[in-house]
Amino acid sequence: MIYTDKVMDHFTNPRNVGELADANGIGEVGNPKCGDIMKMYLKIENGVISDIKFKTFGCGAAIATSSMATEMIKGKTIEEALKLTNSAVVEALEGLPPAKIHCSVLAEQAVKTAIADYYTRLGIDPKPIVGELTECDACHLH
Amino acid sequence: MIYTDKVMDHFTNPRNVGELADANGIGEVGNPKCGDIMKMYLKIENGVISDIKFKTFGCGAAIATSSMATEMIKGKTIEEALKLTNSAVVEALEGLPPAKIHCSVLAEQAVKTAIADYYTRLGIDPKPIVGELTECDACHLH
Amino acid sequence: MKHFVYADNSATTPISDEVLTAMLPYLKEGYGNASSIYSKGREAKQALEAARQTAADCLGAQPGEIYFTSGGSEADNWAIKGAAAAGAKKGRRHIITTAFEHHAVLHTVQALEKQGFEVTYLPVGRNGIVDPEDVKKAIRDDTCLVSVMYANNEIGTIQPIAQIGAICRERHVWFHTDAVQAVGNVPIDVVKENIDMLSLSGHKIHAQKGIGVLYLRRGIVLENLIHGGAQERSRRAGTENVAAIVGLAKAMELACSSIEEKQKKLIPLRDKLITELCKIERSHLNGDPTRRLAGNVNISFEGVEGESLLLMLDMNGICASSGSACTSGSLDPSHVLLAIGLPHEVAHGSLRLSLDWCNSQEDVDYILEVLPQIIQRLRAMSPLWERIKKENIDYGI
Amino acid sequence: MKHFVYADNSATTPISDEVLTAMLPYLKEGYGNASSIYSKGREAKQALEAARQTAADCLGAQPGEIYFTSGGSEADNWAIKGAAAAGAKKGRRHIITTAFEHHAVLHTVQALEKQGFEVTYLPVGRNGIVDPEDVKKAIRDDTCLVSVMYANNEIGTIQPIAQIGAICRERHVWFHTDAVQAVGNVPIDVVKENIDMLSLSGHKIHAQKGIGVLYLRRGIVLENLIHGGAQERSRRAGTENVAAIVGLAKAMELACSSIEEKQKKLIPLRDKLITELCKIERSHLNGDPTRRLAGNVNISFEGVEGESLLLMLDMNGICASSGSACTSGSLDPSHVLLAIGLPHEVAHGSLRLSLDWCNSQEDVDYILEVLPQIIQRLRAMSPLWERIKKENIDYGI
Ligand SMILES: Cc1ncc(COP(=O)(O)O)c(C=O)c1O
Ligand SMILES: Cc1ncc(COP(=O)(O)O)c(C=O)c1O
Repeated sequence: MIYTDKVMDHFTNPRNVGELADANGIGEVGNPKCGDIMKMYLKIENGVISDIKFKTFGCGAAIATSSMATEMIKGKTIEEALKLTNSAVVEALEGLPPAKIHCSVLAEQAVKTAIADYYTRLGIDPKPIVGELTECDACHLH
Repeated sequence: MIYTDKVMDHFTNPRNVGELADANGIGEVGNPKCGDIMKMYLKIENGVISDIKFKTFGCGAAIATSSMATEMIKGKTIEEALKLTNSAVVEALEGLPPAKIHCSVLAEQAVKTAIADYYTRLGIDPKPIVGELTECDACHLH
Repeated sequence: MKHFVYADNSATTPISDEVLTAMLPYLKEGYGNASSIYSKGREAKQALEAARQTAADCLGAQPGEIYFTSGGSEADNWAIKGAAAAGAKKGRRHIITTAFEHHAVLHTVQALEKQGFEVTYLPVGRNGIVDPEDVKKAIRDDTCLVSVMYANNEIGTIQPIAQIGAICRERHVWFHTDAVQAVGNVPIDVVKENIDMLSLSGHKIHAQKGIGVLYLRRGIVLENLIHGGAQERSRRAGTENVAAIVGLAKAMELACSSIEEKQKKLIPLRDKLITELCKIERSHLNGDPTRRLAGNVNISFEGVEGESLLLMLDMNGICASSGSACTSGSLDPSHVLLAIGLPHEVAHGSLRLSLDWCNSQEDVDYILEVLPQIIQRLRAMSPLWERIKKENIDYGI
Repeated sequence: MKHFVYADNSATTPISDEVLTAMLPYLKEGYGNASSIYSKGREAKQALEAARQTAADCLGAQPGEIYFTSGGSEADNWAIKGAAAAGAKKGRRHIITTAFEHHAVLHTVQALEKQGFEVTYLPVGRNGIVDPEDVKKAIRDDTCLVSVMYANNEIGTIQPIAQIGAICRERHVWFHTDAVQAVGNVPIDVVKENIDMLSLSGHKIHAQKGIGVLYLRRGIVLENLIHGGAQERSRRAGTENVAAIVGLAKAMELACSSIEEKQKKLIPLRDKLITELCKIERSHLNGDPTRRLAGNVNISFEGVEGESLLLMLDMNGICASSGSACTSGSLDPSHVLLAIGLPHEVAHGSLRLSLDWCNSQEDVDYILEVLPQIIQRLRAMSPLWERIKKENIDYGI
């Protein structure tokens, strides 16, 4: 597996690492058994993601996609953030090895899960807005 | 296959090559299909092999064993010549590759066949003296 | 200058100067085909047969029992498929191996399972060592092969091969051992240890990649894996790679004559690493602490994922591995670590450091300087680590 | 100085300077395992994939269709056994090949015959060329594979591969060609020629021994011959021999870009040898005079035995072969020469001279000076020659 310079940059210097004490939307996806957990902390103000942090347990691509995803939605509206696709993350990273595409799916899901949590906290059913969140099936345990 | 120096010497400078116009015992063994024919010419005087020549169509080992066999029995009595075994030829050549041992058998048979011819020409049944001469079975045609 | 530490010698090793020097004449003017009759061919043939003698001597074997192959994987495939085919002819379709073999063995027996063979995978326990008693119990009347590796490639544990060999000989079952990681690290005598078949690979002992040996005890006849020309006494076709073979023989000679010296050098380095790294909170040594290769360190760090650990080590000039090199790109944690009972989440966070002649006390010190910081950094951004600490998770290892 | 003429380039070739130069970095500091994640490994991987691209380009293939093997023999075995196993799953157990394939093909199909496959051996005629009509006629509903070599290794005849490819494609039968002798001598385009599988070997084109390629058209999935690690997209296990692979790619690049130039150089030399040697009494050119490799001369001399001819040539510094190099030590005459209808006694007296870049007009002149004398000398001591002359034997060739 060979990562692009962009991936290596985001792996080496991940943007927005950490936790947000005052987060009002938190999403965690992945499974330690699979070797990937992403946790995103959102601070949403007036429908805008004013701050974002992440913590990731996972491979280089998992860390880099988390970092890139946070960078791509920071300062964006919820609507814009919900449009973030895994392929946009892959593209922004100038590509990922085929075996690592699932990390970008995880990053997309982490964002959506955090937004869903934001709505849930507000007493709003997130499903009509965020859609159904399915378990990532990239990891097939034997 | 790697030949000994002795084999290469007898191959390069074979002793007693040619025909004997006044031969009184000639033996030919082998089969062109197998890639080996040895023909020996003996001049026998007073029970002694006073002269000997050979012609051989065959591999390096075939030529070397013919040459060595002629050298080993030249000047010897018939009795002594009949005692020549293929392994004595192999030993004198300081060894032959396993796949080439059959050449030494051929050389032994060529000598015996020539002596048998000598007796036959004299009207003497060679069998009790020389023994049964069987076809060499080293070459198995498919 | 940036530090560079190559600590992945179980993945592959550089060709040593002596080996390359031995090879070069055959990469250059000594190019003759060893089957050719003229002097250039005969010279190649002589070099080939001298190499065979050397290889045999290193194993306590006879030259006629040595077959050169394209590496450890081919040797394993040939031994196992060949023994299975021979067994099947006598109605014996049961194979015994272990759960933590190299994939060259595991995937081969799995292919045989699809063809109707039955395979028993022996457990290896938390210490990564097969119990000979388990072999004894597993042997059945229809067992055609026992294949147990000599030393494990990930956790370095050394198996009781002589005992297993004695059991198999007594029961008249062929015994194969994948000794790819053991050669040059452990003295091997195929006769004393009752080994019927043994695989080894050049690139683990400073010879070229793509060359190996299958030792086949006199009397064991296997169907060819590669049919064709009459090379290797008609049992392994293909124009002989004389340069690589001569190099392999030189490498075996050097490796097998310096085992003690190597152990003397590496064991203190290994043990220093183990001692210091095990001081890191929630770290676990994998495999028996003493019955292991002199250069092998394998430790799991909870809450950390192996690939990012390796990448950070690489950025600091340290080459290491996590799981075996062959399966990088895979999402699955090492089958070896699962076999010794690690939970998936811990197996993911494992590191193998494999030391060799090239390594020094300075390397060890440098690793000990860099590695704990990396672990700390990764744990600081790991939600799993957060959870482990918060919930005080006990993986029971 | 004594003359030295290497005229056995179909047996093997020296590694060229360019190739060795390309290899050396990977025999030295570039030793990383191509499956390793750190930079030393990634660099090796990059070199490997660049080599795959080059190899693909030379054949008109895609990189994903190139599998590196340990040589021509392994590639042949894998293609044929793999296709047979795939065929058997669909109840197709008939294979078509020719009577004059290399042993890597012939012995493989013979092994399959023992397992219940049926094999049709197509005739090749006195000129050593397969008639595509014969292929067409031989194909049956249960045919799973047609394997016809691209150029014969003994008599150098080039087969109508594109026509055979078209027939096989039309009938939906997999087509394999052993192109070990053709690569670098004949332009090859696997797509245009409808080739499904193609074997080649490095050491015939100035790369190392022990490295080769199996081209597998996209969509063709064969059971592994060598199971194990995930190398070669999980289809051929074993740590990649990066040095040899990089060298092979360089060799293919050089060979495939200089085919015309090579033909321009070698055909006049070849034809001079053929013309002059055929002036020797009772000598016979084997194989088509023009549809043959630019450097191949194969002539039978009645009344002479091949091995002694070769030894005498060797004593004069000339390296040549009789039959193929792989079977020296055998007592049987070449199956190729028998397949084109030579009687045994004539087949025994055959000589192959195979020319390449290293050869010159002077070499040809020297051969023409030495060879007739040797023939004369051997005939003078040959009782077979005596008989041929006396009985004026006509072998009808
Ligand atoms: C036509 C042909 N096929 C296959 C081979 C086998 O190739 P290798 O020696 O690389 O296994 C050869 C040469 O030996 C050959 O000439
Ligand atoms: C234990 C073991 N067996 C087999 C192999 C395969 O050897 P090779 O890469 O030479 O095919 C390896 C290394 O890759 C190994 O460590």
